[in-house]
Amino acid sequence: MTINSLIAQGMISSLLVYLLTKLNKKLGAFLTVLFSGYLLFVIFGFQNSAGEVFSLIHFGEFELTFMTSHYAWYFAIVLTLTYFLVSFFNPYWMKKMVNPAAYNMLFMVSMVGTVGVFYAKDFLTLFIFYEIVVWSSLFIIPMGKSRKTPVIYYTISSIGSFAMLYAIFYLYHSVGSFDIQAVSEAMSQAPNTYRFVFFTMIVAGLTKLGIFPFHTWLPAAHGSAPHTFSPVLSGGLVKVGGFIALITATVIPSFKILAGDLQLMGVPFENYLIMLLGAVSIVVGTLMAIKQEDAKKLIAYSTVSNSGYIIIGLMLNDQVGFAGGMMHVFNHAMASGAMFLSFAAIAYRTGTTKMSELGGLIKRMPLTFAAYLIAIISLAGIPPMSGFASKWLIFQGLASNGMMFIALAAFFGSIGSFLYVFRPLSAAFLGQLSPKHKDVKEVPWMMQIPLIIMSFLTIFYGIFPGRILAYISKIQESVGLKGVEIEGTKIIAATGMWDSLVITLVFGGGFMLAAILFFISPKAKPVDQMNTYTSGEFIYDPDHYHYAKNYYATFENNYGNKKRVELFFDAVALRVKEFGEMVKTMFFAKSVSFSIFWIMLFFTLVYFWGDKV
Amino acid sequence: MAMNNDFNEINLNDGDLNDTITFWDKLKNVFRGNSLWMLHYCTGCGAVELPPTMTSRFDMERIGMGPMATPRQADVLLITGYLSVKTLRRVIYTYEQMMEPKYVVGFGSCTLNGGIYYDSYATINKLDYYLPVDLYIAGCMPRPEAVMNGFKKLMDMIKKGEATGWKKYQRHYEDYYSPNQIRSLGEVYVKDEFHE
Amino acid sequence: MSYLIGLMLIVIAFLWQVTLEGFQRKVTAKVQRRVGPRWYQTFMDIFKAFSKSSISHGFIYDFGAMMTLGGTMATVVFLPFSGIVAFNGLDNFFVIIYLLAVGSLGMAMSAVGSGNPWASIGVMRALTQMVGYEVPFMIVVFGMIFGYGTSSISALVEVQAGGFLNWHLLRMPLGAIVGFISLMGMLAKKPYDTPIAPAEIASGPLVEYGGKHLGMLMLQHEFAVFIEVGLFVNLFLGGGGIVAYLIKYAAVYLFATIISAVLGRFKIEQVVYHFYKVPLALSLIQAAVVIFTGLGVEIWL
Amino acid sequence: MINPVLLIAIPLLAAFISVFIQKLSWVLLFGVSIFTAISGFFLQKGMFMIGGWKPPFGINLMIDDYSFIIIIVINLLFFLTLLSGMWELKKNKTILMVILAGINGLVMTGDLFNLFVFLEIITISGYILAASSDKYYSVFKYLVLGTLGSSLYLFGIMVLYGTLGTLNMADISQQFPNVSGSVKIISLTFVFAGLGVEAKLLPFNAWVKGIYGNTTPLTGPLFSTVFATGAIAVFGRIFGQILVPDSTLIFAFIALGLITFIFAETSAMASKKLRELLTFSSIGQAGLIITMFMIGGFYAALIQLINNAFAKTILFSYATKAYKSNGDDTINNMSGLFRKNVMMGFGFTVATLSLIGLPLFFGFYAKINMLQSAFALNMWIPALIILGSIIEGIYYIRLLVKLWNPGEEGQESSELAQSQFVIKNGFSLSLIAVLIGIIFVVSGIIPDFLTENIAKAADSLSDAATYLSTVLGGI
Repeated sequence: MTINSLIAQGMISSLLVYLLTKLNKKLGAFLTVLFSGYLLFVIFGFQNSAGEVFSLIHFGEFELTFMTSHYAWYFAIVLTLTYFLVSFFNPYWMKKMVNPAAYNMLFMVSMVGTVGVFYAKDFLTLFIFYEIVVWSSLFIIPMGKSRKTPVIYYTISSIGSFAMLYAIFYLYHSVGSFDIQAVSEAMSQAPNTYRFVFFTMIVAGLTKLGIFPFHTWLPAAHGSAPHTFSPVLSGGLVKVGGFIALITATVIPSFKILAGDLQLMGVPFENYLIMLLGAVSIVVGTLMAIKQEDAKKLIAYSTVSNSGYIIIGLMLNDQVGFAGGMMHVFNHAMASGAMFLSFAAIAYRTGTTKMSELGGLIKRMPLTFAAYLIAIISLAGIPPMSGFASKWLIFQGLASNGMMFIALAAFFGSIGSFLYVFRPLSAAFLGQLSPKHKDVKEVPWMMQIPLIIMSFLTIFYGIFPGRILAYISKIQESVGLKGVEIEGTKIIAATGMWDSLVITLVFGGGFMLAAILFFISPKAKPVDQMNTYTSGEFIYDPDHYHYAKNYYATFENNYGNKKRVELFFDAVALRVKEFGEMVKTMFFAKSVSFSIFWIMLFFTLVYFWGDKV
Repeated sequence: MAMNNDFNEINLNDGDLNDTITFWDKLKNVFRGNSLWMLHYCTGCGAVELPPTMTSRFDMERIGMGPMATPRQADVLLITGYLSVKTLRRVIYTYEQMMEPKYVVGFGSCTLNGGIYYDSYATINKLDYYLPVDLYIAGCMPRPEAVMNGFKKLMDMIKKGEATGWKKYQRHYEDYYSPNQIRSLGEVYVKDEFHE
Repeated sequence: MSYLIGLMLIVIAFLWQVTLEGFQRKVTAKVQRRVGPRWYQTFMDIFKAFSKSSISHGFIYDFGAMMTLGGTMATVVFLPFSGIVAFNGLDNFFVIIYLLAVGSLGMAMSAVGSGNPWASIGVMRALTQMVGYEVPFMIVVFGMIFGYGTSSISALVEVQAGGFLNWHLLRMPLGAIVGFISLMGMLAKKPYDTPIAPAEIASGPLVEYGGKHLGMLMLQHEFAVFIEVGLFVNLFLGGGGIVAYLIKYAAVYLFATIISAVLGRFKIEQVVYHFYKVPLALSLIQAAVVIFTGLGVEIWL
Repeated sequence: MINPVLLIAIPLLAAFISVFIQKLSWVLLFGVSIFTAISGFFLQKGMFMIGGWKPPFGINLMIDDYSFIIIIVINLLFFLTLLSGMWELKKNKTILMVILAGINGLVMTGDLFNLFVFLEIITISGYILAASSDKYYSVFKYLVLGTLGSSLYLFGIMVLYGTLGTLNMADISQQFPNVSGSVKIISLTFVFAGLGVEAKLLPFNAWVKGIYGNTTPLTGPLFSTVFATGAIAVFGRIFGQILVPDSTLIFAFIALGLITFIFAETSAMASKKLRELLTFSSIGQAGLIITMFMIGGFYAALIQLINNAFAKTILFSYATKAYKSNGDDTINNMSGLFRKNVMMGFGFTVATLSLIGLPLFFGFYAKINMLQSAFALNMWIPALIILGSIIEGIYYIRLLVKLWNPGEEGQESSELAQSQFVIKNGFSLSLIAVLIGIIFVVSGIIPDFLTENIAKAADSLSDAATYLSTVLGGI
């Protein structure tokens, strides 16, 4: 199987899925599961392939080609895995979807598109598939809760993608080739061109990752997309931005080309600027996530924050931090995918994702709870889940370079993540079970599969992060960096090491000790959750007795409630519209005399400067 | 309002309630006797005697006692004064939320016989009908010295295994405490959170 | 072998810290002109708690209690204790900080699992406070890690060997001040005892605990104190031999106690505001001094 | 091989006949339209003298690769317009045949005054057709501006005639570089302004809003595709080949084109009615294509011209149909309308995405070509093109999202919130929409099968020498 035929198959089968879904809703949805599994399987076979070239089609005078590489495989496998796991939810949502056939088709198209992005040999192919991913995901979002957010998504996304397009053609104009390899070689002679291209091209990555100040679309779109697509958006498609950043800064080796530039804390100032943006988005994402009432919005803001970690890691371009950033791509895909999926499961059963309307669901949906718990432990970067490995590497990378302001943001985001990940746990799963949800059941077995697999992967790679890091070190070597050092389960950085297996064993031992202590003590008597200390007062209504609204009100008071970036973008949009209205009144007025005036003005101006001809 | 003669009298001290039998029991009682955490249910004027008992003047902590915020953590329920029917319900609820072994100390004459409120329509006279009181501290009000003395006595009782009110409550709940409680409280109709 | 040393460390931590807890209560009492409890009072309290009956509000209530104690005991194993390191080279600062968070998470989960809103409020306050104290502390240590090129705590202890002039307390005085204020926050001592404020929210996360659950949480608290004070002693006072370590430990702990004995309690937003005003600024200054001038690491009077 | 004269003569003849047999006039109209649409493909290339006078003395028709492809496109578009507006023909059949003759002549003619005549024919027919919408004030405005434009154009060629003594395009293009600067400026600006009125360039296009904004299923596609394509093609011919402006003046024209593009796109962004939005989009596209002609990117300009023309056929047909069926075209009231006619929705969506220039559709090929040729000039023009594309994308996506997904903001999208609107008589439109949609997708993946001829046309436009030798070679 080759990449080009895989993509052709994907495009054709997306049409097939559309027709099948028209015939039978469930059948089409099952086909998406089947095909995404097949795609995952085939992509998996490319694990060790690098440098194989496949040609897709001639596009006018250009040729679209694919090339396998280690970094492409890594991203592709993360994405297809996310798509595959999420697709298990599809069959159950067909009844609730407004346009299931289109949903399934676009789901497939965007999945195939991501593979195309990662395996692109040249920038044109990359851009084509990037845009395919954008518009195919774009049309899924309005099937959810909002008709405005896809427009915001498209606006910010197109700012990024068109900036990239501009950079691509600027490169083509100056280098004469779209080929990434050729460009990367040519750039080493032309740091000035590269500096411009770096900033214009990375905007695409930043917008897709949701880095400040382009983060506004992300919570809006992820929070209001259909429940089954939010995990793909957050766990998967955001990583496409990471890939663009990787291409811009690492595959085209910024650390070599810009070595002559001003170096800030060990990296070129260009990279440092992007890292600062990442740091700001960590802080903004964290602060905003803390105060969301809707669980999906909360997870979406946490994505903003975690994208900051990814971009910081990637921009470090060193042995340790880069590996951390790359590994965070996987960790965040699994963690945020699982978080979104568990809330999709809740929404499937209860019909809401508002935390204040939920509560106590652990008794009804224990498996969903377990998946969510494991995901948040990983997202908060607590051992022994896989999230700790990547955060540890990023911290070490920052520490060895002494980037204290970025470290400040990273630490703040890391501790702040305890706050926001805990809130849905507390408000939706723990606490009092609302009488409304007394008869809620665990989700069907097919929806449990992805939750179980994601949890398993999170734990497995938490205990053996070396498995992923070994592959990442291959990637690092292929782009000219020093590979991250691993010894068995020990992960070694210049500034220290840790052993994931030992931590797990010690934690397990501690837990066993505590359990022994627990079980030799007198047995506890189970009581109802309403039987709690209430100063002797009698409580009858679990809904009123559930602490879920304004959870961190006291903390939020410290930083207020102004969405300044959103307001700024709104203001810009308003100005554009006002300008349009002005054009309408000035050039398309009711009276003809206006246009006579303009025509006269045109002639006057031309004749003023006419003598210069 | 139930009068005293409405209550059926039964022998509450039947059987052997002393739990200091084995070595482990004795050891446990040593710990329990040396660390008494107290939940004070301050209904009447008696509460004013507790701050000097806790703080520098008499320093309750030196014998291993301390105030606790919730019944789950506490060992002793200290009832410092008269109980109206409405507060009795709360006291019983609070008592039932405590962890066994748990002890009740009646504080002042109100808990013994109603004190100066003995003929009020709204107060109960004898706490022992409703909760198994291990120790009464008589007086109106008892001085902090008396309080300390009472606690010391309670500790001795615990170490000897004589403070067995909680076992009485378990054993005679059905035939004694529960009927007494219901008789006094009547049936409660629940309207909403704040109205019964 | 490492695991046995770890077990030994847990036992030492238990005996030493619980004893010291008694002394601490005694010292507080002395400051307040009381007699105070006997030194073994805390042992009594803990054993009594385990002897009592208990209630369970469901699976997560029990599981969280086990997780919090287990996580904290696991952290004890990784902390260097007067030169004893159970796992050589693995005593990483970030590992300790984040493994300690397992305990906090377990407690938070268990407490909220009880269904009592006071527990939720207490957890909310505890997490909010955590955002306050962790960041300045981590920034200070970040400076150290950059300065010495290692994040292993025992390595950071070694660089302070050779006399008290090499202690970070004197080499990085601002950092030490921040570290101490953060330590007060970590220990939840007044004025930072907002999360457990017994008179406000009925002891917050602990509101529903009784019997063995309470016993386990008390144990967890003792272990956590052992780690937090131990971190300060290792990072700023240069660790030392067993006797020196224990003396330093006792001094730090009792000093914190004396300060907290005379103070009132902050509101929770004041806690965050307070930590982000002076300590954070000081920690940034300290880190900047270390990173940009090397003062305190390479250059020293 | 078909003589190009027939493309003008037969419609005119048919128009004449139809005056006498009104009942069969629709047969004549469709017959003529089908004939021209098919015969466009078999047109004989080369130069044709009218009346036996050799150029530069007589009038000639010129069929090179450029006018060949424009003829095909225009006649196809005209046929599609008829299909889309076949319920609106009423008494306009004769006029339509005249327009067909005029527009064919406009594209093929090799004489500047002859061009003026054809221009007058179609604008006057346009006034009549536009008046069928009962918006007489707008039509009056069109009349005033159209007349002004024609007269400006006439002034321009008068100056040229006075200077060079000829009106033949080939002859003028040969002699034009040698005339003095001031004559160049005067003649170029007059011709530019005159054609600018028809080509909808910014200061000259005040009429467009009233006319395009109130179109019917017939006039909508007719004006926005057939007229627009013809006018822009003539623009390209004259300023790309015949009267090539000097470096300074060309920047004024390019600036005007780009201003038109950006300004019109922002106006479209501020529009709430579908037809008004499409109107401004058309103006913007005209500005963009003219800019491309001005900077010499003929290939890109032609691709975008064709892309825009076919896309706008569907968009305008749909918009005018929706207005016709419901008496309203406010976008907010149309939410979820595509759910009722998926085929039209498909065509509309594909056309829109192609217009924005998203990959997998033909428009993307146009966009990369535009950027390529813009980058050949400098770095700012591509930046402005991209800026305009972003704005264009935003309002089109907003439109598509609204039309596909019914539902209150903050609620899950559901059929319950669907608009009450319906589309009547939509069968032919569905057919057109699907057909063009499929062509857009296929040519978006494999553009080669369309672009071969376009490339030839662009070559012929930039190759003035061949044009001269073809026309004047006979002397």
